[in-house]
Amino acid sequence: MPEPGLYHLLFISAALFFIGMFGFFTRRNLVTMLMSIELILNSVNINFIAFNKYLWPNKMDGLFFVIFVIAIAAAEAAVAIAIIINLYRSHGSIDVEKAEELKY
Amino acid sequence: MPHVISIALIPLLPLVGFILLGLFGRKYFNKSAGFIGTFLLLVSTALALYTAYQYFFDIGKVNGIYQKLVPFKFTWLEFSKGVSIDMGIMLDPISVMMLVVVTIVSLMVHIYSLAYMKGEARFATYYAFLGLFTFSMLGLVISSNIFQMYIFWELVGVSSFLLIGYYYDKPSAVAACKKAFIVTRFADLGFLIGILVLSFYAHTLDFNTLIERLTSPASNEFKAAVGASFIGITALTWGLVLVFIGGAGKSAMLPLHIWLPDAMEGPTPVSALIHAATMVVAGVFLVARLFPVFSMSAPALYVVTFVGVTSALFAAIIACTQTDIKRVLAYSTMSQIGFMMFALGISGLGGENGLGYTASMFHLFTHAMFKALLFLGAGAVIHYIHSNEMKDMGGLRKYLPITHISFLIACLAISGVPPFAGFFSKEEILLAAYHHNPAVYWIALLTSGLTAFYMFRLYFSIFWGKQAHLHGEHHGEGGFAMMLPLLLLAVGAVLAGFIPFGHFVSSDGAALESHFHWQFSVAPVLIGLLGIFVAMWLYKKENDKPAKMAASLNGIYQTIYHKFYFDELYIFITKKILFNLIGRPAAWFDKNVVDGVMNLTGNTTQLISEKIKGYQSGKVQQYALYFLLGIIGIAALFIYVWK
Amino acid sequence: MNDLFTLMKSELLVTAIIFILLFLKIGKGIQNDKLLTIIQFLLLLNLVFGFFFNEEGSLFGGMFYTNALIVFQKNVLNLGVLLISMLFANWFKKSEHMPEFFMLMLSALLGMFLMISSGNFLLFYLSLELATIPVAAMVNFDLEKRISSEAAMKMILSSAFSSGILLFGISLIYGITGTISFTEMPALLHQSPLMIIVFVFLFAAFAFKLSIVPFHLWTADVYEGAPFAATSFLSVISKGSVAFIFMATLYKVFQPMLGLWYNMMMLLSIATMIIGNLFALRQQSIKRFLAFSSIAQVGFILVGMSSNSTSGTAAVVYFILIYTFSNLAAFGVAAAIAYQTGKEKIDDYKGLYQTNPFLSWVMALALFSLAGIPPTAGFFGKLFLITSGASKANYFFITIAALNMIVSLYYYLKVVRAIFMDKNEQAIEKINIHPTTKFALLLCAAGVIFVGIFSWIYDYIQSLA
Amino acid sequence: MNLTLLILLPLITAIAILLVKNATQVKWVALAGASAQFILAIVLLFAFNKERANGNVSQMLFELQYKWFPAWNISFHIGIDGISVAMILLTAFVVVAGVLVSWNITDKTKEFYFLLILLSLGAYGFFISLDLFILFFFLEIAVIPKYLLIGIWGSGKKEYAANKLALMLMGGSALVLVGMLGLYFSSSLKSFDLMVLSKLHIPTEVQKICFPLLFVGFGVFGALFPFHTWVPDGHSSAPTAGSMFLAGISMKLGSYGCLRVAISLMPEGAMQYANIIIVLSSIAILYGAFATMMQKDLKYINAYSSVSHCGLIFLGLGMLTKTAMTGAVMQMVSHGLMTALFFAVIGMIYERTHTKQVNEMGGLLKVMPFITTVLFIAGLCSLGLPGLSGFVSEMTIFVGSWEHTDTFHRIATIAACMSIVVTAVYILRAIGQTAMGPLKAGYENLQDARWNEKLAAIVLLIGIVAIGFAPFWLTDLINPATELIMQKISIIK
Repeated sequence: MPEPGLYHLLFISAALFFIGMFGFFTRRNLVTMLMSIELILNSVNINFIAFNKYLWPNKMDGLFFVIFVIAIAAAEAAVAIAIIINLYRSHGSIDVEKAEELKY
Repeated sequence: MPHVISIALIPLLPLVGFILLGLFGRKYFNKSAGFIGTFLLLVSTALALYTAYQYFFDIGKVNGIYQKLVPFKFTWLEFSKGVSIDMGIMLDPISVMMLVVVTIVSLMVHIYSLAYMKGEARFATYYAFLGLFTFSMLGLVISSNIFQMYIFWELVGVSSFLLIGYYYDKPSAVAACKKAFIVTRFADLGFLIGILVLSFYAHTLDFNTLIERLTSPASNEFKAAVGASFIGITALTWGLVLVFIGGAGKSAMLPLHIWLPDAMEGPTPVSALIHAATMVVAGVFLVARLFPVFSMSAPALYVVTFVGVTSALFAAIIACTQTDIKRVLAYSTMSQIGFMMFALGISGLGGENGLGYTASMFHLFTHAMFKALLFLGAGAVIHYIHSNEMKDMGGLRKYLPITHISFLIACLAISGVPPFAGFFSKEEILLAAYHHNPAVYWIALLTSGLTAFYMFRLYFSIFWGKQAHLHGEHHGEGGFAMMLPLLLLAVGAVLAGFIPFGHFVSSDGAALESHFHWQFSVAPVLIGLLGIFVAMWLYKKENDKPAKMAASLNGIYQTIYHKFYFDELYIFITKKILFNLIGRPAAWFDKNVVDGVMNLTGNTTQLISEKIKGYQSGKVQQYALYFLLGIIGIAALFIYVWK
Repeated sequence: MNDLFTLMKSELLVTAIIFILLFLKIGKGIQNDKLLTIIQFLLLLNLVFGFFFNEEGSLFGGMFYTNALIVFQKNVLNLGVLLISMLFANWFKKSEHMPEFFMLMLSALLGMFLMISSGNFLLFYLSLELATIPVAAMVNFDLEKRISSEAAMKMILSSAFSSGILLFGISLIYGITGTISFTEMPALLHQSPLMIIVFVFLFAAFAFKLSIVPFHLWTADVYEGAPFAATSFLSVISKGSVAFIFMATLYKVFQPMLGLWYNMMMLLSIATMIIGNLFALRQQSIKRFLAFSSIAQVGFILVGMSSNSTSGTAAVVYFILIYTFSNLAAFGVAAAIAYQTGKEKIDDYKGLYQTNPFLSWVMALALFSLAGIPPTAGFFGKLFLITSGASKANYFFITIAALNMIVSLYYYLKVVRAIFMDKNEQAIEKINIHPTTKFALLLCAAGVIFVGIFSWIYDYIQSLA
Repeated sequence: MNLTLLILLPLITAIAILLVKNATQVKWVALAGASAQFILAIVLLFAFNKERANGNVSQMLFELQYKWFPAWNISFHIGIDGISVAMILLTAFVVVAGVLVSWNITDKTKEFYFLLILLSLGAYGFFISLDLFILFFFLEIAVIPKYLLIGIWGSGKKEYAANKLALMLMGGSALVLVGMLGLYFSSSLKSFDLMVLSKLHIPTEVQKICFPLLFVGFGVFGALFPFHTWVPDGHSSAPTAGSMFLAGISMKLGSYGCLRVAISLMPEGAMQYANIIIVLSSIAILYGAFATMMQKDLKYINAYSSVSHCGLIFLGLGMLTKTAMTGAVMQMVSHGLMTALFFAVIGMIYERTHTKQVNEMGGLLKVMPFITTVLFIAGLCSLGLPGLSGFVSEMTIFVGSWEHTDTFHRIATIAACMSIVVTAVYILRAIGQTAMGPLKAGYENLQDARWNEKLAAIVLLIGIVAIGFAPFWLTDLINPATELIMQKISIIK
């Protein structure tokens, strides 16, 4: 079977990216939305890795970037979860549609 | 050269009176105001007489020609090179003559008012206004600059406005003064534009220069003025006609006369001063002042003649039907001014042709005397009877002997019965007319007959006819202060005619022999006497002939009685057209359209902001969606559309 | 190594303060108001210190870059934070988690410092996140309020989303150019459709932080829900910092694509001004109102940025300095009123002048400055933005901007009208203002008046730019 | 003579007002400040004439230049020519009168006077500034005080009026802003300095764009038809002093700007658009006059007549002849004084009768002779009676306009002349109904003017009469300036 090339990977990342998008737009559950964002970030990671491997093998920027992205994602998730919990306390639900008082 | 200060003082003293009384009169000398004003005017009258003497017999004449002297002038407001308003003094026969007339009549009125206006709350104000008027009128007659004349012209207008509206709490008086001011103002618009036209071509506003430039056919200015034409009429004619409109307005010529009868709402002495002797002849004076220029344009002169004649006749006819004695006098004034106007209109420049000019000025002079006299007499009557209406009067000759005599003299004078003043002046006018234009002559003849008729109708119905039933207390003829002017003016009315007027005032300054043909003057005199007898037959004894006549020619009588419905016409024009067709739409447009646009923009903004609020839906997912769409949209725009 | 301490002094200082706070917190609890004074004092030191030993230079192989202008920008931010710490004293004293709040705020500030002086996308991304995530926590600080948590949720989610976009863009640009350093990039950029897409991605991320239409939608909700301190931090400090770095990247990194981003700038700034104004027109809540007005203000900042010149840079920095004063003053007044009476509606301000002349005048000054009316500084700020924007002689653009000033004036005057003109029997009672707050308000008022008149301030900035 | 005094004096006064305690002190401080300005203005007049007499023919006298925002090469550049002097005098007169008239303001006295003085500060600054930037700065300074004056102390639908005024004026200044930026970038040496700009020739296409922007922008301030709609509402709902300042001073800012900036910098643009200006202004003259005839409210009457009279100003400017331009400037001064006087009197009447409706008044001459007499004089001045300022300026404009020979200008001129009749109509109607006629019931025991009101009226009257009786001093002041402006235009002609 053929060795997967850059385009395969880019395709996967693009797919992930838009799946994430779709998830973010459609899911009601805040945690799920958070997870879809993680998907987006992961698509980005794949991008970086792929570019790094195929296009600029001698520049490690992509790799480092990925590491940092993962770390940041974790931090972001932590804070986000905390906020969601707080929201659950106040609203008694983590349905995004329950939290629409601020508008117009 | 005459003494400048002494001349300048003639108008300035009344001005002093005005300022003094106007500012402090009410507080400090409400009683003594009359005497202050009268005294000041006495002085300036003396000065005027002195100036006149000096001018006519000493300095005025240079080898047989009366000069136009400008002893003094200074630039008051310069518009551009050469075109500037100068304040100056100009002495020539007519201005000097006017000085005399104005000061004398004004003095008479001042004296008369001492008694007539006694006890008025605003006594001081009254004299202040009189002072203002006298000042403006004197300033007008000695103007050396056409714009200076316009300035005083306006001032005269406003002071007449003030004096007509003296009884400001009488609605009729308020209406009258507004009417007077606005109508004359409208005419002044013509005057103003006329000035603009003339000055534009003459490149000057100074009378002497202007006349000189526009009368010498060689000069470029004249060529330009005659060369340029608008709808087939030369600019010169336009200018003159426009100026004449101004004059017609002040002199209550047809069709701008409507303010004059109403102006009788003012105190009677004021009517005597302003609306009989002085201000209303300003128009005549204006034309006379510019006469050399007028004589360069036949059409302009035709206009003057036509307007003059028609006004004379028209006013005479109306006067026959009026019952308010002051209105009768007002219309007769209008008629007499008509005489002066057409006299100028038919006159030529210089020598024998100039007879009309001289005659007109002469008539102006005599008319001032007897018309003032008539008004003051009427004033005495009104003072006595507390009414203006003929029907309240009758048989007053035994109650008011002096008034009666002087009034009679005045009537005779105005009817042109020799040897009274009116006879001579009117005679000359008719003579000029006869030589120049027969049609005018016949109309004038008829008019003078009518004049005699309505004057004596007035006379008889006041002093003869049925016995007026007198009620309330009656305090004599108003004492010395009122009688003195009557007597003096009566003397004037008798003697003024014997002045060899042509020697002093003539179109070209050279002396003009007034030659007297008794055979010519038969017709006018007869006509006059006829009119008098008719009046006597109708009105001397109380009877019902007049009523019958009026009834017999009802329609015509009504038309005339309603002054040919001129007022109604004007009301129609102002109310219906100006207000409803222009004013109201303008106001509406402003309120709704101009304003509306402004408010509309505001409201639409509000509306839009209301409409688009939905995008701020509060759904975080939608926000993200818009986010993405924004990216895609912008990217698409810049990749495909806006490279 | 001395180098590090001078170049990174602002960052180090802030870090130090954070740690001090941490120790104070861990150690025996000091009661709030004493702690607050300590913090204010530290921040003051920080601010003062910021003006000394400024050097230009870069560290870590160009990852961190600083110069006098950048230091000045950091000082502006420092000033803002100091003012915030004073303006909302009442609230800080009440809340039992005050030190945490400051730790969050300061770490966000640290993030911004790093962001401003970041020399490549990695540091930029990191610092951006560092500048964002704590703020989300700050927004949620009114723990008992429903809207507070909702706002926080919206903020964290949408900012995560936008950082996702940003990262995607960065990854692609890395793919295209093979570098993430600001200095190497310009040489490698060329305008291809892919590049345009990438640029739009990055642009959108910036736009999100700056709340440029159409990426602004989170702004109003978050501002409204957040406590005043957080709101003002968001609207002034974080906006300012992002504006700085945005400008820097545009001018430095994306210089080759000038034609593209000028048009984009113009388009979006017009949209931003209009939309911001239209929404601000109909707001009742003062926070929301200020949120939208600040969006409109960003539109004006873009006008200045679009000039792509040093004068533009100076104008933007100058404007943000002024904007800090005016906006913080407005928020301060609103907060002072809200803390005591809980009233946040514009209609509640009716007749405020009868009871609180001082607050009214400060508010009026602030609003006039925001509206750009002389002699307040806002006038100069706006005028210079527009002037530098006009250098391209793009009359259409400038006219639109100028006309938008009218609309904005309309709604600013709405508040002024409520305060000064409308009669109201149950007007807000006399507000007793915390002395430090009062002092801060006076400071803001002074800034609003004098920063404009004293032209040397602008000249100084110009000399830096 | 240091011109900065003109700015410092109001500034100091304003600050002093803020510092002093009670209302009476505020009033006296304000009055002191205003009269100091007054004296200063008079002194300035004499200093100016002296300088000219000494043969100093440079366009601007007493020039001063301080660096301000050198980065944009803006400088605080001030100086005056005859026109500015005339406007400064006008301002001084109106300010004193305004301060006096509003003597018995009880509500928020301090703020009221503070704003008044601030307004005067803006006006002075505007009239002396020779740099577009500071010109604009002062122009906008003058806006907000008006807004607050109307909104806080006004009457009727004040908030609507205040908003309208502020927004329209800001709109105007927005246009001005764009126009002046256009000028700024038009030349290689980026400069806002009027003197510099007037030296160098601005490209024609730039003029084509910038002239309308600037002229209309300033025109909004000067009530140029159809942008006059803020005038009636603004004037009628403003407090007395407010309307006096509005009509007396701030409308003049507009026309002055049109002359000083638009026309004198961009003669070609002026030529380009002269006919449009003439058409608009002659419409405004007649239309404003006719609209006035329909008004029942005294303040509206005066407001609309202001539209008509300001139309005359623009006509004079649009004619582009020296005489007409001089006339326009004189009209600015005269209308400023006259309308201020009018509003002052209306305010006095309103304060007593509590109505501005003419048909609810009558015979007031009986109970308050002084006030009505002044009303009368103001009216006469407005309808152009000789001996009062109105006549002089109007006539100058007419004569100047008549210097054009073609039919178009002639018709415009005649239309303008007609306005004097219509003016007479509405003025007399108003006065006839208020002052004359039988006294309406309930007004029997109204008081006549108090000392401050008398003083205010007299101050303005002095101005009016001084111009009306001796216009030559004013023309001699203005002519050299207009001469210079016309030179540029005639070169292009």
